[in-house]
Formats: sequence, structure tokens, C-alpha cells
Amino acid sequence: MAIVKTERHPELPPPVSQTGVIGWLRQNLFSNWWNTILTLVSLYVVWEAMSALIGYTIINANFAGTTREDCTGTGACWVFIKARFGQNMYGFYPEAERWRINVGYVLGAVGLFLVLSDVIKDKKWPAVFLFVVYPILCYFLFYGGFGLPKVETSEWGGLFLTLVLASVSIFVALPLGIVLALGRRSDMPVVRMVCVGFIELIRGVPLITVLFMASVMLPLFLPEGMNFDKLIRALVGMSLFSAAYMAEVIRGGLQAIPKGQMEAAKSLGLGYWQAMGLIILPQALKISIPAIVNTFIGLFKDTTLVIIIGLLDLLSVIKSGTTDKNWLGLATEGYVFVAAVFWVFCFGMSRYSIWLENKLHTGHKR
Amino acid sequence: MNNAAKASNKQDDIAIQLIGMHKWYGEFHVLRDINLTVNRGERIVVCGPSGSGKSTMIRCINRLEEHQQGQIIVDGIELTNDVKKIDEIRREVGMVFQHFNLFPHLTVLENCTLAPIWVRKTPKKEAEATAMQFLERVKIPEQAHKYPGQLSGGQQQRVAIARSLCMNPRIMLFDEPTSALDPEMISEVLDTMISLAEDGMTMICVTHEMGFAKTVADRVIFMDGGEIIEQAPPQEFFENPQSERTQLFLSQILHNA
Amino acid sequence: MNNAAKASNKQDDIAIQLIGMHKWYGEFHVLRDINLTVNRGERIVVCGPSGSGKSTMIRCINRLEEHQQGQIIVDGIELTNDVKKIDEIRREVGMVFQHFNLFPHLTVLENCTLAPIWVRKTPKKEAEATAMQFLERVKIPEQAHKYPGQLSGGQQQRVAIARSLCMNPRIMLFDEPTSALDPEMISEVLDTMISLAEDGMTMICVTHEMGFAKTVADRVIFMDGGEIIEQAPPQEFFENPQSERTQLFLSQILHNA
Amino acid sequence: MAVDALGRQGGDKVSLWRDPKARAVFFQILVITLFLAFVFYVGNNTVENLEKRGIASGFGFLSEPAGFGIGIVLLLDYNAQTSTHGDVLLIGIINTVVVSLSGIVLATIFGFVFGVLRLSKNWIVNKIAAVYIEVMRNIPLLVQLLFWYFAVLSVLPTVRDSIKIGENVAINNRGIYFPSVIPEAGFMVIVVALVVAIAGAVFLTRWAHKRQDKTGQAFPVFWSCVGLIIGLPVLAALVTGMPFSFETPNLGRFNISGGWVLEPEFLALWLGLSIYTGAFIAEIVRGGINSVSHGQTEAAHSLGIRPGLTMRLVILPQALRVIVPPLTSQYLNLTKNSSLATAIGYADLTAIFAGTTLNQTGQAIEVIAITMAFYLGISLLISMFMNWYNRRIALVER
Amino acid sequence: ATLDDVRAKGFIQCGVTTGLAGFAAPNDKGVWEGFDVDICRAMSSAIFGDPDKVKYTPTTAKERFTALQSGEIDVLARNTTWTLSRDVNLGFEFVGVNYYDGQGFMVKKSLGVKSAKELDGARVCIQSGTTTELNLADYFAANGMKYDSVLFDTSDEVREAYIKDTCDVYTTDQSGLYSQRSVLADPENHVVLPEIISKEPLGPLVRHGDNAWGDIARWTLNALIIAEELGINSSNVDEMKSSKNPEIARLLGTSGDLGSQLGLGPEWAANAIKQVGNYGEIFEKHLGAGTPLNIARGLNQLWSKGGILYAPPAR
Ligand SMILES: Nc1ncnc2c1ncn2[C@@H]1O[C@H](COP(=O)(O)OP(=O)(O)OP(=O)(O)O)[C@@H](O)[C@H]1O
Ligand SMILES: Nc1ncnc2c1ncn2[C@@H]1O[C@H](COP(=O)(O)OP(=O)(O)OP(=O)(O)O)[C@@H](O)[C@H]1O
Ligand SMILES: [Mg+2]
Ligand SMILES: [Mg+2]
Repeated sequence: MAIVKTERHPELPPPVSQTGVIGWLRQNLFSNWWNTILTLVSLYVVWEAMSALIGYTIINANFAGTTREDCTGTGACWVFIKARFGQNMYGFYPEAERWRINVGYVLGAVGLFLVLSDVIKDKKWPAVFLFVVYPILCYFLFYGGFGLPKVETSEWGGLFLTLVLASVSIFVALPLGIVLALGRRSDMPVVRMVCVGFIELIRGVPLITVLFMASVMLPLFLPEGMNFDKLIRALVGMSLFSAAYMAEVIRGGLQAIPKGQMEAAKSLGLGYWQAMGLIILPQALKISIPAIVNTFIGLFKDTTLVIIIGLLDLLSVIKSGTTDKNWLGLATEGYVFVAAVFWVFCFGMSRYSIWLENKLHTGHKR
Repeated sequence: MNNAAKASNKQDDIAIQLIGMHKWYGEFHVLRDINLTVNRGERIVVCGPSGSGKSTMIRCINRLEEHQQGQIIVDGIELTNDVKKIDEIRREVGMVFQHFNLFPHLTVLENCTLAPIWVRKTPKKEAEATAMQFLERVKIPEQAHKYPGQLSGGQQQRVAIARSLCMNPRIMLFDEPTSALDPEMISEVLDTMISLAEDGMTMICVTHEMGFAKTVADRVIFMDGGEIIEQAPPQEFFENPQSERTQLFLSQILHNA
Repeated sequence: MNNAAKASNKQDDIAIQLIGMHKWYGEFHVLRDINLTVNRGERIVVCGPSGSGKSTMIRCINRLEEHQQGQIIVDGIELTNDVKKIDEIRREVGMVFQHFNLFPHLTVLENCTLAPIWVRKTPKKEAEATAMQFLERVKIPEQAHKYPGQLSGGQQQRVAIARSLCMNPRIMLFDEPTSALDPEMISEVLDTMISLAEDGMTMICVTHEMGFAKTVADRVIFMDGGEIIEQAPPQEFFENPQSERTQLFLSQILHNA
Repeated sequence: MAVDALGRQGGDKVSLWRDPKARAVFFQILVITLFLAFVFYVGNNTVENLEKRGIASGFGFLSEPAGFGIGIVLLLDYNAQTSTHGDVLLIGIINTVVVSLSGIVLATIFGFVFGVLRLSKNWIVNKIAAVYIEVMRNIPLLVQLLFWYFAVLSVLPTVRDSIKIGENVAINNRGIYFPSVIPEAGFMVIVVALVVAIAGAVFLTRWAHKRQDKTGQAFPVFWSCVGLIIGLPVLAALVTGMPFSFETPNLGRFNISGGWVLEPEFLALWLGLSIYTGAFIAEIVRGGINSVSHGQTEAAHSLGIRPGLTMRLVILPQALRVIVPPLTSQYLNLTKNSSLATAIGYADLTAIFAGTTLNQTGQAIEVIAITMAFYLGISLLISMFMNWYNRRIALVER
Repeated sequence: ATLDDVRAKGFIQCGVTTGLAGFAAPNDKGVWEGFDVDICRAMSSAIFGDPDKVKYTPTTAKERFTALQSGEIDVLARNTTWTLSRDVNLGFEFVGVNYYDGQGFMVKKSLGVKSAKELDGARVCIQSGTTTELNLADYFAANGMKYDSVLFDTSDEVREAYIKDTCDVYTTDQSGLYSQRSVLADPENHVVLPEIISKEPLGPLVRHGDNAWGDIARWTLNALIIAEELGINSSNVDEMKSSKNPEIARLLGTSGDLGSQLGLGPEWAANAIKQVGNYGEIFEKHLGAGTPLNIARGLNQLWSKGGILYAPPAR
């Protein structure tokens, strides 16, 4: 009655229609007539777009030369970017002192690499370097002191200023965001209300109004004679703005930590701050890293708005270039260049955050 | 295909037929040369170690997965890429999943009437009456207006069974219907299935509930490594397994139980 | 408060005392007039239907919840709003939770040394030595450098016990320590608890493991609706329950088992 | 410390400092004091500064004549000589709302289309959507707006070389021109017909629903409604003999005049906002649909429900719960981002009120306060709506 | 007071435009130069004896008043029209006029427009937050014409839009039009129409209330004009110090105490003239025939030579 199979059936390769190029094409591009049409239309669109794009940016573009007259091609005139490259990167920072910025970049890159990558297991010292030593170092390096000549912040500009704005704001926004997030979850109604009020107020208004306030109205609020550098005011505005967003991100992380963690910590005798610092925050921050990186990306893009208060970040330097008498009519090149620079940074960060998310995810599954 | 046509079918007593069926996931040969004939009214239990392809096989039967070689004939209709045939077969075949897969945004009653209304174009009143009938049959008419999230696992699984039955399928497939349930809930679901079986429904059931297999199965099928290794009536299967692998498998699960 | 002082205490043999204790959650009167005295070295098992307030009662003892009326005196110290006293009591009382609540971002060893280092200010070396001792005691010294996520449920719960022990508590509270575990893991945790009990630790344990209660409990306490209904030594409790509700409860759990 | 536990009822007075409740109260008093001190400090400085600098304060300026021209005025009559700064505020709000709403509509369309394409099994379609999303999300909006306005729209031909579509639609770097409709006597009939058609559509939908309940037969509601809403007014127009005329755009000395026009400032802002926000919405849509477990699709399929219906009846209702909250905050972002209009000359609230009016009157505090209050108000409204919606659709759990 | 603040911090915070060739614009090195800039430099010379103790805040037309009100800048030298409401209502003090201007229109030659009266229906690009906006509305209304306005924050953007033919007409003060035309790629293809539709006395301004500071600004400007009247320029100022002309002696601080009346050193005017130049020099250097702007002195000639430039006597 029983039917028994004794011989093992061999493992066969799948039919050709399933694998290899043909299988892939069949499954991904031509699985039915509707898909086939979609594929063909898309291919056409891609072809058109790519040929226009490559034609404009590479084939018909001009790379060599130094003046407007060298732009003879029908495509982009990259000479424009090249000729003003120094300004685009450093603003009016004195040429003789630009090495200082480059040193800062290198140190920052090394620090970031050590902290973010997996090369070193114990992140304590790199982190101390990056978050404590480096900022102080940069202050003197960029601004002057210890024998380095002073460079006024009004001379800072270009990509350099963009990076300064972005990194300082995030550096301030993170701790402030943590405080606000804890405040918003506090049991004390007054503290909670103040934090909620601040967060919602800031999140409810456009950044440019905040910047506008910081840049021109702040002195009205201060006693006469008390005044800050324009850059500092922009930094304060951006930091407060991103702190509010950061607070919400971190609150999300805090909410994801089960209540039991706090209870366990308490039952072991840890106080509120010990439990927060040793147990809750490390976990909450870890799971919110991807979201924090996303906030950072948003912040980084928002630095372009300082153009509205007259700081010479990358976009405004390029923009003033496009209105330079010698380079009129090259707005497209300028904007494409700015777009490309921002894209590289932001896309890099978003990839990093995805990589991290996957890493944390598998780590969690262990 | 109406019933008259079906009656004239010479294979009328065959509900499902798999002939030399193969399936690959990418490079991985997951089902190898499956041959199986299920007669109308037959109750079949499929068991085998994890990863042996049990779920894949029954999912091929209502085309939740595509097979690449061989034939699958359900109710006289061969499964091909033809959308119409797939629809026809899916209406004939009900399926119950391990994780119930109830629609959480609809009430129990709406879960049950959704397909009849939209697929069979049954008037709502009628569909609801039928649904209540089946909900009574699985003994939870009083839960009709709750949402799935408000029910226990066992109740949810019974709703899932009722939902399938509302489409009047001629064949039911079960994929480990009790393995996500707490022990005290398993029996209520098994009872429902047993009562179905007693009504003569054609059933293929992937399960490790050996008690159930012994009670209702006409045939037990043992799969391993993507192949059907052994088929036998339950008493023969449990008492006198032929293949080594079957013996090993049985010794494990009986030891655990 | 040093030991000499404690020795001079006339109530030295009383570990925990609840006197006319009431607690409300908002409007809901969850604990009503709880009176309980636990002697030093006594092992108490608390049982009762779900929602009867068992967890709430023991969580009040180390002030994870606040009580609103009556007194709780632990180790001679009355629980008030005084932060210092709360801290003192929490150091004396260890607690083990149903869901372990290990710190997933720290290794097993770090979990165990965290509180000694930060609360007791023990030097790290010393704390680690103590921790290893207790990990050996719960029979998982080899897991010291793994993360909790890499351990099985039973192992995790044993780490949680070791973690509590590292603070040298004089009293241990357990809140259903085995109910989130798979059956095969329950016994390893119970064994650990039994060995603790044999060493004379004062214990209050919420559990439905009646076997455990019979083996080690000095007294079984039955709660229902926020009240202590019955207290008795285990054999008396199981064989001859006095109150009706206790009888009903026992009949249910013994039936299920 | 020997404690006589039984003999004591209250317990000794806990020193305030060690009582967490007392500490909390103390801390809160501290916070509120600091907060008030800060507010007072800032307020005091401001008042002092205003006084010292002789800046008038108050909202009287809102009723003073504005005296400047505004490029885009909708709904209201505006006259540089007689209209007041209050009117400017109103126009700014209207323009902001108009560009935000139309941006929201278009961004939602972009978002849903690309979000669904991003899930397509067709590799190349999928990748095109991915490229759109990744490119647009990672470039600052301001750069995109400037690019659209200064690099793309200005590449369009000049007025005299307009691209013509048919006789009456012209596209050039001053915008897109359409003929406008001038109602004549009897035009009301068409309006009435439209109203009737809409009412009919509502009725038809209800009827179709009932009929399906009764007979099980589905009715092609969507297409019949579209037909009804378009057909009936057209029919009315034909019957009444076209009681309207077109004013066609004509090339004047400088500009095309007459007809309706979409200004390039509006176009750039509208497209820029929509394309940018659309990329974010696409990701949200994709996430939402992905969040519905595959088991739901399988269950629906195994019940014989076709893919299209499965999407409509099973997947989307569940995905929407996940999509709507982040979607709303994208709408909010779009509205706030419309303030970048000021960079490309669109007359929104920030540009004309927080710009020109502020400048003409010099009342920075009042103007900025009103502007912020407007955006804040919108934000609060939307979050209230969001909370309400979330509560309404939360899945019922045990 | 502002003077003390300025002395204490060691520089003047000077508000300028975000860039208007000839009036204020950073050169390739990022150093601000121009006609308006030199007013601030002259003040710096008068106060510190060094023209470079100035920090510049580029402001858009919109921001400028708020910046001055709030104390962000000490003086605004930025082609700003002196009007009653600005003087009174906004709380400022205009210290004089350094450039007499009037609003005009620029169009492309190819349009064949000869007069502003022909501009009915045109699309006009303007910088927002200027008197230009108001004059424009008035002028078109007065002549029964219609227009379409497009507003931009900075003059660069206005020019960009004009070049791109987004609008037909570029309107601003004539000086600005000349300045903007000078930086076009094809200046010869654009005409500035003859009509001047408004009076635009442009001058530096300070906050109301600090009269001492206002005096310094006012008299620095006046000193530059008087110097031109008296024939004192940057190259002969040192010789002139020994001049017998009492007017010159008072101005250059060799006799009298005008400097200390202002709270400055005796050499205040001499320094300004020496380091920055007299009014005529400044004008020629940035706007005159030798520059791309090529603006004639016109109204801005001394009163004695047919213009209306007239400084009160320094005594
Ligand atoms: N979508 C898929 N892609 C690739 N491999 C798959 C996929 N689904 C299943 N498999 C693999 O196919 C094999 C058979 O899977 P199947 O789910 O049919 O096993 P099963 O017998 O039902 O096991 P279980 O008892 O665990 O449910 C397994 O090795 C599984 O890993
Ligand atoms: N934070 C809370 N707020 C309001 N009510 C609560 C809270 N925690 C618990 N309760 C309620 O208090 C009652 C007692 O809860 P408790 O957790 O002590 O019961 P239990 O006896 O431990 O039950 P179980 O066996 O289910 O753990 C229950 O009715 C519960 O719903
Ligand atoms: Mg399976
Ligand atoms: Mg409990």
C-alpha cells in the first residue's frame, strides 16, 4: 500500500528560461506584454535622458581654458567652475592660509573614519578626539590664535562655510536634542510643557524665518552693545532648528526602549541619570542613528538657506559667480555643480545610514 | 466549467494531480519530480522536516508559487500562466495559513464576505447570511462584528477557515494551521478541521499533529529534501514506516511529543 | 546602617512587613489592605489569577510602584518618599522580572558588574571577580562575554538572577520568572532558584509553578481582586484550601497542567 | 537607627531635599522662573531697544496703504494706491495657500506614481523611479528652485518666439498662456449643469453601492462619474448655444495679454516643490505598501481576489495607516518650504509681507510674529488633523 | 553711545548692498570697493586714522532697515533714498546726500521704446523693499498704464531676470541702471530711457537718537565735499595743511577744534581726505568716465559748477 521512493532525485539546474541573462530578462523586463511596453518606453526615456545629460556634461562640454572665451562647445562650460574653484571651495579665505582648512579636513576625515568605520573596535579615543579635541583644534585652526593669523568669519565662504555650518549645527543640536527629548518625556508637567512648546514652535515655522530672526532681529532682543558674529547667529539659528527635529528623532528612539529596562536599572539601585546615561540613552541613540543621519542630511541641505541672510556658502558663492560680468549666462553650470556637490555628500550619508541600519539590524537579530 | 461538464469528465474523481512537477527558487531545486494524485474527498496529511518543501508544494497548487516543469491539474484545469485559469482554480481551492492572514482592517464578518461579494458577485445580504452560517459552523458567530485583533489566536484561525469556506471551495489546503497557536487553542482548531473532514471535503493538510493525522487522514505523505519519500495510510505510516528517513523523522517527533 | 545596628534591632528577624497597605491606579483600587510579614530566610510563593495584583504588590516592595496608604517596611527601613531610603532598600532587594530585562547593549559580564561599579563603587576587578562567581553559581560562566541576545531564554533568566545577586541583596523578589520561557528551559531556572532557597535567601516569588511551591516554599499566599485571600504552608494550601476562590483557582491550574 | 515600625503611623518628616516629589516641584519652579526671567529679559531689552531707536510698535500699519505693486494677485482686488498692508498680508496668505495646495496635489501624484513604480517588478522602471527619488531627495530645494527658474524656464523661448500649441495656447519664458472664458448671458445654465452633475455623481456612487449590496454586480462608478461631470456641462453648453466666449491671449507690444497665464515664478515654485516633495512621498508610499505583510496579498490571492482589487481592498487601506502620518508631515514641510518663493520672485507671504511690507514699515517684530503665527497655525491645524485621523484609523487590538 | 562702541570694538560695522558695481561690491580678492563703501572708509579714517577699520555687512534691500534698527550695523551706506517716513517713522537719521539720483527705466534697444510713456502692459523687474516699488506704482497709475511686477531680493537676481527676458523693463535708480548696464555682456544693446520719475536723494543713514554719531557721519561726508570745493585732494592734503586759507586750516585741523567738537582727533578730515580722497576723486574713481559705468557728474556736480552738491560750512 505504501509508496516509497528510495532513490534520491538529483539536484538539477533550473531550466534555462529561469536563469542567466535570458531568465533575468524574461522575469525582470518582459514578463508580460504590459511589462514589455513599459520596458521599451523606459529604455527610450533613459536613452534620451542619458544622451542629453552626457552630451551636456561631458561630450559637448569645455574643460580647458581660463576665460569665458574658452567656452566654445554647446554643452556645459566647466571652465567657469574651474576658474573660480578657489572661491567656490574657500570663499574669500586668504589664499596663503587655505592650508589650514585642508589640514582641518584631513584631521576631520581621519577622525570620522575611525569613529564610523569598523577598523577600530574601541571607539573611545577616536570619539574623544573627534568630539572634544577636534572642535577646539578647528576653532584655532580656522579662526586663528597660537601664532596663526586671524581670519575673520566674514571671509569664510564656499564649501568650507557650508561644512562648518552643517557640522557645528549637528554637533550642538545632538546634545540639545537629547535634553529636549528627555524633557518632553519628563514626569514634570512644567518641564514637559516648556520642551513641547519649544519643539513645536520651531518645527512649525520655516527655517528662513528663524534665520531671519537670528540674523537681523537678535540684536533687538539683547542689551545694547551686546552683539555676536553673524556666523555665530546663523549657527545658533540652525542649531536650535535642528535640535527641535533631533529631539523628535531621539524621542522615537527612547520610546522604542521597553519600560522594563528602566525598571531593571532602578531595581538594581541605579539613579535616574545613571540609568539614562548607562542603559537607556546608549540603546536609544543606537537605534536612532539612521534617523539622526537623515536629520543631518536635511540640515546639510538647509545650509543653503543662509544665502538669505547673506552668508557666502557654496550656493551663494556660485550664484554670485553666475552674475559675475565675466561669466554671465552660466547659471546652469553653476547650479548643476552645486547640485552635484550636495548630492555626493547627501547620497553618501544616506548610503551610510542604510549600511548602518542593516548592520544594526543583523546585530539585533543575533 | 459547470458541474454538468465536470460530471462528464472522465477524471471526475480526481481532485488534484501533480505530474513530474519541479520547482526552483533561483538556483535552488526546491521541489523535485513531485507526483501526487488526490482523489475527490480524500484527506491527505503532509509531513516532513522543516525546509523539505511542504509549504512550497501546496502553495504551488493554488499558484501562490509558480512551478517550472511538469503539470499541476486541479479540478480538471491545468495550471498555466493563463490568468483566467488561475482565477478559476483559486475559487475552487481554499487555503488556510499558519499565521491566519486575516485582514486586520475589516471585521470578522467583512473578512468573510469580502471575496464572495467582489469575486463571486454575491449580493451582500446573501454573502452575510452564508458567512454567519460558516461562522456558526466554526462556533464563533458572536464574534462576527469584532476585529481580528480582538480575537485569540484559535478564534482567528477559525475565522480564517470560515473565510475560506465562504467561497465554497471544493478543495481545502492547510499550511500548518495550528503551529502558531498556544496549546490550549490547538484543539479547537483541530476540532473544526475534523468536522470539515467528516463532511467529505477534499483536504491537503501540512501538519505535525500526529493525532489529527491518525484520526482523519486517508493518506500521510512524507517529504524530505524536496521529494515525496513515502506515502501510506496513517496506521501503516506510523507503525511501519518503510524508508529510513521516515523512521528517523518519526522517532524525533514522537520523542518530543 | 551596619550589621551591628541591625543585630540590635528587636525585629531583626523580620525582613519585610506590609501593614494595611493600599494602592490605586488612578481610580482603580488595585491593592486593598495588604498585611504581610516575611521573616528573614523565609521563602514565600505568591499565586492567584491574572490581574489579582501580585506583580503590583511585589513591585511596591522595591518602590517600582508607589503605594498610597499603609506602611511598607523593608529590612527595618520604612519606604517613604525619601530618595535615600529608597536607594538603600533597592540595594538590599534584588528583583527578577518575567522578561529578564537584561541590558542588550552590554555583555553578560557587564550586565552583572554595572550596578556594583556604579552604585556600590566597587573596583572593576573586584566586581568582575564577584560576577564570575555568581555566573558560575548559575552555571553559565562560559557565556560571560556574550551579549544577552545570543543566549537562550533560560540562560538569560539565569543571568538576570546572577545580576541581582551581584548586589548582595538580602531579599530577592521574583515576578513570574519562568512564564516567558519554553518548557525545556523552565527547569534550569527553577533549579537555580531552589539552590538559592537552600542557601537561606529571603525570597518572595510570584509563580504558578506548583512543583516549585511544594518543594521550597515556607508559605503560599493566594491573592485575588487585590487582596490576600489565604496564606498557608504549601501542603496545607494544596491539600486543604480553605477559601472557595482558592479551591476554584487550584482546580483550574491543576486541571490545565 | 532603630526603627519602631509598628508603633509609628506617619513616619518621620522626610527632609524636603530627599523627597523626589519636593525636588520635582522645586526643579519645576526653577525652570519656570528661568523661563519667565528669560522672557522678561528679552522683552525688556526689546522694549528698551525699540524705545531708544524710536521704532513705533503696534499693528496700526496693517491699515495703512501699501503703495507698491504685487505681481500675482488672486481672488482679491488689489490696487497699489488704495490697498493696505493688511491686504498685502491677505494676498500673501492666499498666494502661499494656493501654491501649497497645488504643490500638495502634484507632489502626491508624483509620490504615488513613483512610489508604486519603485515597487514595480520591471527592473528598469524600478531603477528609473529609484534614480528620481535618490537624485531629488539629496539636492537642496533652494538649488532646485533656482535651477528651475534661472536655468530651465529661462531657456524657453522669448515672448515673440513662443511655442504655440494650437492657436491659443502659448508657452514662453513669461509663462504658459491659455484662453480665458468670458461668461455671457445664460452661462449660469452651465454652472447649474455642473452642480447637478456633481450631485448626480454622488447619488450614482451611492446607488451603485446599494446595487452591489443587493445584486452583487459592481458598477463602473469612476468612469461614469467622470463622464457625467464632463458630459452634462458640455451638453448644457451645446444646448444653450455656447453662452460664453474665449478671450484669447494676444501678443501686445511687450507681452501676451488677455487670457489666463501661469507665471514662471509660480511654475518654478510649484514644480520645484512638487518634484522635491514627491520624492519623499514616493519613499513613504513604498514603505507603506511594503509594511503590509506579504501574507495579506497571498491570503487575498488565495481567495481569488485579483491583484488590482487586492491592492484596493486589502493593501491600500492598511498601507494608508502607515502612509498618512508621514505624508501629512511632508505636506507640512511643503507648505513651510513654499517660503523659499522669496528667492525666485513669487509673491508669497514671506516675499511680500515679511519682505516688502516689513521693509516699507520697518515693523520687524510685528511682521515676523504674524508670519510665524501663520505658519505655526497651519502646522498646528495639520497636526491636530493628523492626531484625529490616527485615532480614527488605529487598528483595533485586544 | 555708538562712537564708544565703535572705538571699543575697533571697527565700524557698515551696511552695504549685496553687490552693485561701482557703489559697493567685493573685488576678486573679496575686498569691498565702491562709492558707498568709501563713505564708510572715510568715517573709519576720521575715527581711527585708518580707512580699513571697517567690517561690511551685505544687506538686501529688505534687510537693511531691520539691520540698522537692531544695531546689527552702525551705519548704512547703501544707495538708500531719503524719505520722510524712513526718516521719521522707521527711526533713522539721514546724514546727508552723497548721490542725487532719480528712478529710471532700462529696456532692450530691440523693443524700439523711446519713452517711459510707451511702457503700458510691460513686465517690470524690481528689487523688493525699495522706494522704486512705490514710485513705479505711482507713475503707472498717474499715466493710466498697467504693468506686471516681478520682485527679487537682490539686484543681481533682477539683472539676471532682465537678461533672461523674464521681464521687459528694469527699473531702479538711474545710477543703478548705469551700474547694471555696465556689467551686461552687451551694454550697447540696452537703453536707459530719458524719463526720471522720482527724486532719489541717496545718502548714508544712522539710527535716530544718537546725534553724536550722526554728526560724525554727516560731517565726514560734508568734509569730503568741502575738500573738493577747496581743492584739497588726497595728494595735496599734506601741503595744504600749511595753507593760509583759514577755511582749509580749520578743516584740516591746523587751527580750531572742529575735531574735538565731534569727539575725534584734529586730523579727522585730513585723514579722510588723504586716505580716501575728496568727493570728486571718489566719484571719478568708482563711477566716472574712466570706469565701465561712465556716469556724468550731472546733479552731483558742486553747486559752484552747475550741480546741486552743497555742503554747509565747516566752522
Ligand atoms: N521565496 C523563497 N526564495 C528562496 N528560497 C525559498 C523561498 N521560500 C522558501 N525557500 C526555501 O525552500 C525550501 C522549502 O521551503 P518550504 O517553506 O516549502 O519548507 P517547509 O517544508 O514548509 O518547511 P517548514 O516546516 O519550516 O514550514 C527551504 O529551504 C526554504 O529555505
Ligand atoms: N500602570 C498601570 N495602570 C493602570 N492599571 C494597571 C497598571 N498596571 C497594572 N494595572 C492593573 O492592575 C491590576 C493588577 O495588575 P498586576 O500586574 O499586579 O496583576 P498580576 O496579578 O501580576 O497579573 P498577571 O498574572 O497577569 O501578571 C490589573 O487589573 C491591571 O490591569
Ligand atoms: Mg512551511
Ligand atoms: Mg504580573
